[in-house]
Amino acid sequence: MVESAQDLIWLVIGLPLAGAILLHFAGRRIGDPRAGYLATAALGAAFVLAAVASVPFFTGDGQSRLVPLGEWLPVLGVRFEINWDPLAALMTLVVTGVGTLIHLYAIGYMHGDERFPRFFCYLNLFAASMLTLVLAANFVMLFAGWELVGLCSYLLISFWFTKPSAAAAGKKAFVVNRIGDLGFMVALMLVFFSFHTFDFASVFEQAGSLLNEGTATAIGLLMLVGAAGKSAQIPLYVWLPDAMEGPTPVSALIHAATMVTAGVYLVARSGAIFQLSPWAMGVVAVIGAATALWAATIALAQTDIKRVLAYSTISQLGYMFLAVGAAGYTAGIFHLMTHAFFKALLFLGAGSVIHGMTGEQDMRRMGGLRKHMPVTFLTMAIGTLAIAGMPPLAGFWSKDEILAVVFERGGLFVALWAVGLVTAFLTAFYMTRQFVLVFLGRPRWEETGHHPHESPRVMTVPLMVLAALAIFGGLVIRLGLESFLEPSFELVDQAHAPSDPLVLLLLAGLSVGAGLLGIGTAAFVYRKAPSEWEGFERGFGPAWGWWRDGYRVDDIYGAVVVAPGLKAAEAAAFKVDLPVIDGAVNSVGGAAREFGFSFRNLQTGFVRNYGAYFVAGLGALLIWLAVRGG
Amino acid sequence: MTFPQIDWLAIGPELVLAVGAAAVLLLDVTLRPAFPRLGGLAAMAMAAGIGLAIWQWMAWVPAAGQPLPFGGMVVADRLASSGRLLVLVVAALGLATGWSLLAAQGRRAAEALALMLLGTAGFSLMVSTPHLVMMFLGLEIGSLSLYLLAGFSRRERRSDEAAIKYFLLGGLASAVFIYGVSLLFAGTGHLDLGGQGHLLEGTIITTPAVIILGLALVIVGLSFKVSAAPFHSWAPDVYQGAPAGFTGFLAASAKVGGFLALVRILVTAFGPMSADWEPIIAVVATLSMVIGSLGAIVQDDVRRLLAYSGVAHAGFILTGVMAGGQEAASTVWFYLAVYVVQVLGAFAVVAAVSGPESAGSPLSAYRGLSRRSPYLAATFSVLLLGMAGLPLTSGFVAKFGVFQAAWTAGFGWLVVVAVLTSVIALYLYLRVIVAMYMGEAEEDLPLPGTGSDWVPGVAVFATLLFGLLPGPLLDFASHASPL
Amino acid sequence: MIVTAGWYLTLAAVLFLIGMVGILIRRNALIMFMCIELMLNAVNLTFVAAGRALGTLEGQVAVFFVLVVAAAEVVVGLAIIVSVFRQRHTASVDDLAELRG
Amino acid sequence: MVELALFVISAAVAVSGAIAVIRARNPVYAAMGLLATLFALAVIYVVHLAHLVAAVQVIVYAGAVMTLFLFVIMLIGVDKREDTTEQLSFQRPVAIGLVGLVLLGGGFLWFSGAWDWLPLVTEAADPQATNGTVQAVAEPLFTSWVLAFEATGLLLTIAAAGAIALASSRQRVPRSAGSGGA
Amino acid sequence: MPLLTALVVIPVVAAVIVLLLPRRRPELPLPIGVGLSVLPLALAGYLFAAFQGGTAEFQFVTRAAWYAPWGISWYLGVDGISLPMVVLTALLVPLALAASGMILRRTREFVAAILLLEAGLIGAFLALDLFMFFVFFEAILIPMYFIIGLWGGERRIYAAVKFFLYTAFGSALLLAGIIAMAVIHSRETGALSFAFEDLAALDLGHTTELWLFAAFALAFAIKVPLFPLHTWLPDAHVEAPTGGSVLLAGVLLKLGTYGLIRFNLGLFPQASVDAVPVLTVLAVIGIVYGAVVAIVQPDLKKLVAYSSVSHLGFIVLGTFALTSAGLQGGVIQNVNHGITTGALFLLVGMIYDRRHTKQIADFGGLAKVMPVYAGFFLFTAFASMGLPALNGFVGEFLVLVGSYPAVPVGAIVGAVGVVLAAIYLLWAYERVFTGEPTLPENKALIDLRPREVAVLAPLAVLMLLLGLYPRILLDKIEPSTEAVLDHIETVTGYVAPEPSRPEHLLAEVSG
Repeated sequence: MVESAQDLIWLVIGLPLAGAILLHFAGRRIGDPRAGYLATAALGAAFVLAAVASVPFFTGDGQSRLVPLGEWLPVLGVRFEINWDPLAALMTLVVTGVGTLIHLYAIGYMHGDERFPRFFCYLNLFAASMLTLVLAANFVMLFAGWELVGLCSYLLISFWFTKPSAAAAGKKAFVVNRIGDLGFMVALMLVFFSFHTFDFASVFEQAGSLLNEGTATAIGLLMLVGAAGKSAQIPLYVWLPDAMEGPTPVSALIHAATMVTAGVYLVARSGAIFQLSPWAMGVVAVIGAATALWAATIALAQTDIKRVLAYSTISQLGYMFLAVGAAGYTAGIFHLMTHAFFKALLFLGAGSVIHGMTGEQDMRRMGGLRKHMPVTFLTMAIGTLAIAGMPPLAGFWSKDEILAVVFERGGLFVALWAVGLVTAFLTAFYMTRQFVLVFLGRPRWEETGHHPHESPRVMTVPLMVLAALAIFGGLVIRLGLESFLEPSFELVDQAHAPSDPLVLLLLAGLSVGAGLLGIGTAAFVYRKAPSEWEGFERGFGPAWGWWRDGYRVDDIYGAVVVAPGLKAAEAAAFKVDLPVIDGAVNSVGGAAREFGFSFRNLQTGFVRNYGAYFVAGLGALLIWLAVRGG
Repeated sequence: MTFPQIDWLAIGPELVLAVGAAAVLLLDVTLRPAFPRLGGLAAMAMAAGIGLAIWQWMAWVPAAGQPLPFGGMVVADRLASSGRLLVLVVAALGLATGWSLLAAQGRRAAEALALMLLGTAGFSLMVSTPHLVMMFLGLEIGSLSLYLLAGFSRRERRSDEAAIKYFLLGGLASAVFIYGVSLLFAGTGHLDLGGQGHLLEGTIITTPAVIILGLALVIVGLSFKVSAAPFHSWAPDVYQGAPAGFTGFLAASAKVGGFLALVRILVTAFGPMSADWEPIIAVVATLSMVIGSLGAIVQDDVRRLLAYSGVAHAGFILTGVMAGGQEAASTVWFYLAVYVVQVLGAFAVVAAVSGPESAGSPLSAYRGLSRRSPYLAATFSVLLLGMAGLPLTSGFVAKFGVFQAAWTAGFGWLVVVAVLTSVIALYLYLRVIVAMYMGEAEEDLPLPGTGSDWVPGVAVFATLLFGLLPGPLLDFASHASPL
Repeated sequence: MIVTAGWYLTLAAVLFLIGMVGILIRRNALIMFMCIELMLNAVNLTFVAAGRALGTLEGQVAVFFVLVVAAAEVVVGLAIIVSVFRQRHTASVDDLAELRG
Repeated sequence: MVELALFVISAAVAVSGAIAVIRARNPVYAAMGLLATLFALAVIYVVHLAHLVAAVQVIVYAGAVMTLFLFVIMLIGVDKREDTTEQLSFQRPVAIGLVGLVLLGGGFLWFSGAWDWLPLVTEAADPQATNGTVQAVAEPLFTSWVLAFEATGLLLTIAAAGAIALASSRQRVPRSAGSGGA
Repeated sequence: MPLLTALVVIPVVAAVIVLLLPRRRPELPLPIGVGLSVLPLALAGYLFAAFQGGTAEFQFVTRAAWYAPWGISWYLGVDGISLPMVVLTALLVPLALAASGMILRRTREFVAAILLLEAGLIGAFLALDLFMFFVFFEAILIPMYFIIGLWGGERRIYAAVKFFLYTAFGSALLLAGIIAMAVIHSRETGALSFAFEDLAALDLGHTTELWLFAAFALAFAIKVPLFPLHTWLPDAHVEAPTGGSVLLAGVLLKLGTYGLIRFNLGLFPQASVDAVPVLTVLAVIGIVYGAVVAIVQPDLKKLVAYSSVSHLGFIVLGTFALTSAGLQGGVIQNVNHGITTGALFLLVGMIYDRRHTKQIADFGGLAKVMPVYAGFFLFTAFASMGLPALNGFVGEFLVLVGSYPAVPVGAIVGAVGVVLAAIYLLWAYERVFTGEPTLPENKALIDLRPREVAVLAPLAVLMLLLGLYPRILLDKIEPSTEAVLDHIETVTGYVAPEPSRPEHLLAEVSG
């Protein structure tokens, strides 16, 4: 049964894809909510299939398998081929598992939307694309999935396209991702140039022998550019906050749990290349740490419930980059998984709040929702604690693992570890701030006429399942992950946490302490009346404003990149193309006409002039004949 | 005293034309028949001439060394017979084009017909004689008839102007030509070209300066007749001022006569001196192509435009002359055959649009022609595209032949100039097409019409036929070699 | 001093050029026409002189034909000039410049 | 010496006549100048033993052609003195310059190549061979040149027909001020 | 009648039939034209099916002397490079006709012009005699000129004349080059010949070869159009009617790239190698420049036109990388661009038919009123910007990966064009389709009619098919492109640093 499940592994992609196709052509007829159930069922079935197919990896005797599906680009040796190994299996389980839950949730969340079936069509398509990405056995197929998830991200962010901000956000996400993809694409050129193949197996096996350090650095950094785009790292993270324009399940699924982790997956998958270049690894780690801190500070000052989560996601992704940059691939993947659980939970919870508040997203107009939305309150509390790294919740295990691994690397990495620690504090602070502002304190929404209510079962059930995962998932995975992933990382030298239990304990204590400090501070400040915590925020002076505005990076990009770019394009089109290039062409025609007119002027109508031309021609001819020497 | 060999068939076409002319004139004063009969008579004479020319072509197997008929005043080679054929076809189409114009001349129709017939005979002699004085006579017979036809209109003041300009400048050019002949005579002691290099055989001079001078003058004189730049300035004015019904005949016959005579002179007599005349022809060809193309693109009158285009075509044909030898004769003949048919067809359209006796055909009158007369617009377009040398038309084949011959002879640069100027020239043809198809007529005046609407149709048929399947005509042309 | 053919040919050339100048500088059509006659006469002189130098009669025979052509040209040319004059009352070619451009 | 004298005199007359043609204000004077040139050339033809040509020159040219010219001059107004000031800008200097160009080019060619040829031929020529008596000229004219001779018929027919056509064209044109036909 | 001859002749016959339809039945020509144009499509389909992959030989060769003394013959044949173009042409013509319902004046002439254009295009792709090629190459200008000039927009005359003259200028030098080659052939062998294989076998000498290469390349570069010779294209596209634009962008431009591959590479191997720097640099400039200029175009058609400049730059880049992948990418990108840009022009035409404007600023929020239309547009836009699984990716990816070894900087800069494509297409999409429809004219728009969907659907299917299963073409293309490269290698000894031929790379590294 397991064997045949692995043979049928293409169905993991095929099921959601079939769902998408079906919903595309017959969605309207299937209708709301059946379309949602259909999509959920498709992805759920894929989850079951994947689970069955990955049983051997759990038991520890699983062999990685390549399942060829067909030729694609013969001249490059590119096939459609599935690489079924533990890492892929793990990612598949996360994508299908969390995805199924979010699908289910979305049935409730999107209920009543006139394009309900289309939404699920896109969700299914996204799942298929994401699974293509993680199941790819070569870089081109991975790149295809990579681009396709970008497409789905675009479609889903701008799902409510009549809202100009949503449409713009979708475009921004795609374009910024494309900029990253440029790096990825050049990396692929280099890969092919160096290896004459795109297949993971041969590339990674030969990496040590065929790549020199320079090329490895180049490939690594270029891949990092791509990964930074997809995983919203500095400097390409700017699309992710805007992506919150999309429906909340989209934010949860794509912009928290799955798609954005593709960059981490890519770096982890390509560890065999990265490890050839300490330099590239270092850059990955530094970028990760910087992003973690940078985004965390911005998250501090956000007032939009989803934007807090968005910056939090960026920050957590930074953690993962820090981990894989420090060669802690397993730690990175671990955090990827736990983050998927609790961040999906948080997003869905936020969505539940938004749903309950009929669209309100400003935390300053919330407060005291605990009574009205008990399930959401509880699950969000778990999520908040998890992300704050409180033991024994999932976040604690993975974050602790990352910090430990980084610390163990020593040297520069200790500084990065410190950054991580600060970030842990900040994370705890802003998450608690959010939680308190939303659920505790006095309601600040009564004058707006909202009537908060708990969400329907179809939404709360996924919340509860995710909460359970956020509680127990960490420890469970912690126990088996390393050996589970062993076959996938056998080509790379992993960094490990310190073996000294005392050091481990100390590190854990520090990170938990940082978390507790953050929780405590935030709880203390934001339990008070709005005027007081507003005063607290003002106390930071201009810094708070910078954080609130995300360091005005969008404005800076607008002024430094977009505006000059547009100006340059306009100059090219209207100052170069029309007047210069086309002008040159037309002036050739104009010159011909000028000549023509001058001949016309010679044609005076006076016959004696004509005679003169005749004689002139004759004379010139004779002179020429004489000169050339009779 | 040696009597020359009298071979009436050798001058059969001219004889028929002369008899026809005489008959027309005599009948006119005696029986005074209605025009159609006189015209029919002229047409029959031309038809008979065509038949005789074809017969000559078939009968004369080119062979050097045979005594020439009439003491060397005519030559029985296939350049002559195919040249005659061309002259006669031009005449027949010219007659058809001018039919309504002739019919409107009343009593003067007979004179006009006689002028056409005799002029045709003149050009016919011109292309079939190896004797320079005879050539001059033929040239003058033809030219005088053209001067008169240019000024034939009784309504148009500008017709007179055209005639006197043509006459004075033509007289100058004729004088230059015959002066050149006299210098060649002084230099060589011969007046007949004979066969290859014959003219130069008897020469006793060591340096051919006088010959070069004479040759240059002869070339200049003939360049004038074919309206090659810089000796072209008469052409726009004359084409514009002459009665529309005669302009095609006027434009085409002078070109046929001039070019075939030029080819005969250069190829047979002066073949050995090609290094001397090639530069002259090359310069004249370049100037013609450039001036013709550039001058044409700013014209507002279709006839002036066609005149300049004719200048450019003269340049293209001269490019073919550069090939030298047999190749020059056949490519030039083919080009002429293709071009004159198109020119006559085009002027038939002009006559139909502007009125057969009109002087001037402003481009504005062609706006929206596609609606007023789809047939004329379509045929004119095809003919213009043919003149432009676009593929699928005979014009392309002709240009291609000329270019290829010139390149083979080593004048690649001239071919490059030619292809580039032909792009410039393309614009002028497009302008007319734009006016006909894309312009709106200011007022929907009925067309004057000529009743010769079939002429453009025939020209289009020939243009497309020989554009798609030029083989037979090319084969025919390949025989058009001088003795 | 022997008068060689070259002298005559030079004289002919001078006459020819004078005729050419005349065509360019005179605007009376009749006089321009006379200049053409002048040029044809120069041609005749060349034929005769060259014929003598070459010892052939061909030159003289050729002169006949040039003469005939000149005569025919005169008839045609004068007819055209008269025709123009009748309509426009001028024999000046400078007044005939409607066709231009 | 005789030939030299005759040459000098007749050349002087011919050139003077030619200059008169292009300089005279009155067309009649111009015609007289042309007549003088024609006679001077006739003299030279006689010197060349081209008797028939000389005779025809006098009879046809000086007689018939010039009469025709004078006739037309009378017709279109003998009293009209041409204003010889040049109206076309630069026409006159340009004309002279251009003809000078022709002269220069032609002369250069002429002297560069042919100068050594002319005396040579003069020595070799047999005067009797070119004695252009009527009989001598008539023989080639009616044998080897017979076709050209016939062709002149076409030429004259054209001239006649053309003149008639042009003359008749104005008969019904009311604006025509002239009377009668040529 | 031989198959290939029939492919050329049938459209001509169809055009004549259409022209003979009664003038008083203006509704007839279009459906009849569409019906008749299915015949060549069927033949092309048969040709595609019957074409033997795995060989570089010309197939279905038919040859008959046209004028023997000049060595010209009616000489047609098809190989892997021309086959896709023929099929593409035959496919796009019925669609272009079917989308021309708004042509109300002179319908007969329009349909006939399109059919004649088809004959010319197919002929040019099939011709193996350079004279014949030139005839078709040039003859195409005439129907296209009328299509733009008679049924075009405001400045149609300017655009038509510019198009005609500009391209004729290029082909003039091509003609000179062809004649020169034939003459050289006659000097070497004593007889003129215009046959492709005869001329390819000539030993030209380096200087001559460079000159001839330049003449050919200029003609084709104008047609492509390669920067900076592109300015006729936006004008022609903006003014041309929909059907004309479709064929212009879809097929006509490909004559340039096809010519570069077939003739420049085939006839002048050494010069091609020498010209790699020049042409790839121009191609890369064109990629970026065309895309940058496209961003700020206010007119949808102009935007698509400039995007063509960019996309065709990829083809030239791939071609002159002289690697297997690059060349295959170039050939298949010919087809891809024909399909996607053809579809884009169809789409712009459909909205133009409704609103009589193509200005982006006149639209907004169309996705709400025309969801199906918006869907097709977005789909095509993504195909055009090279989204994997759609056709554009296959070509561009092959080109980029293939050209990297030969011209690394070119490939990298060229990849920027992919980013820019996303910008101009998505920004245009945003402005046209998203937001609420504000203008009342836009609110009343009707979504696509079934007939229009039927026109677009085949193209959309092909985008997907070629994106996922490009082998359907690549397998037929590969032997021919390999043969071209082998020819270059045998003649010049030049081998691009070709990753798919690792032995060369290794040899280079070790040597």
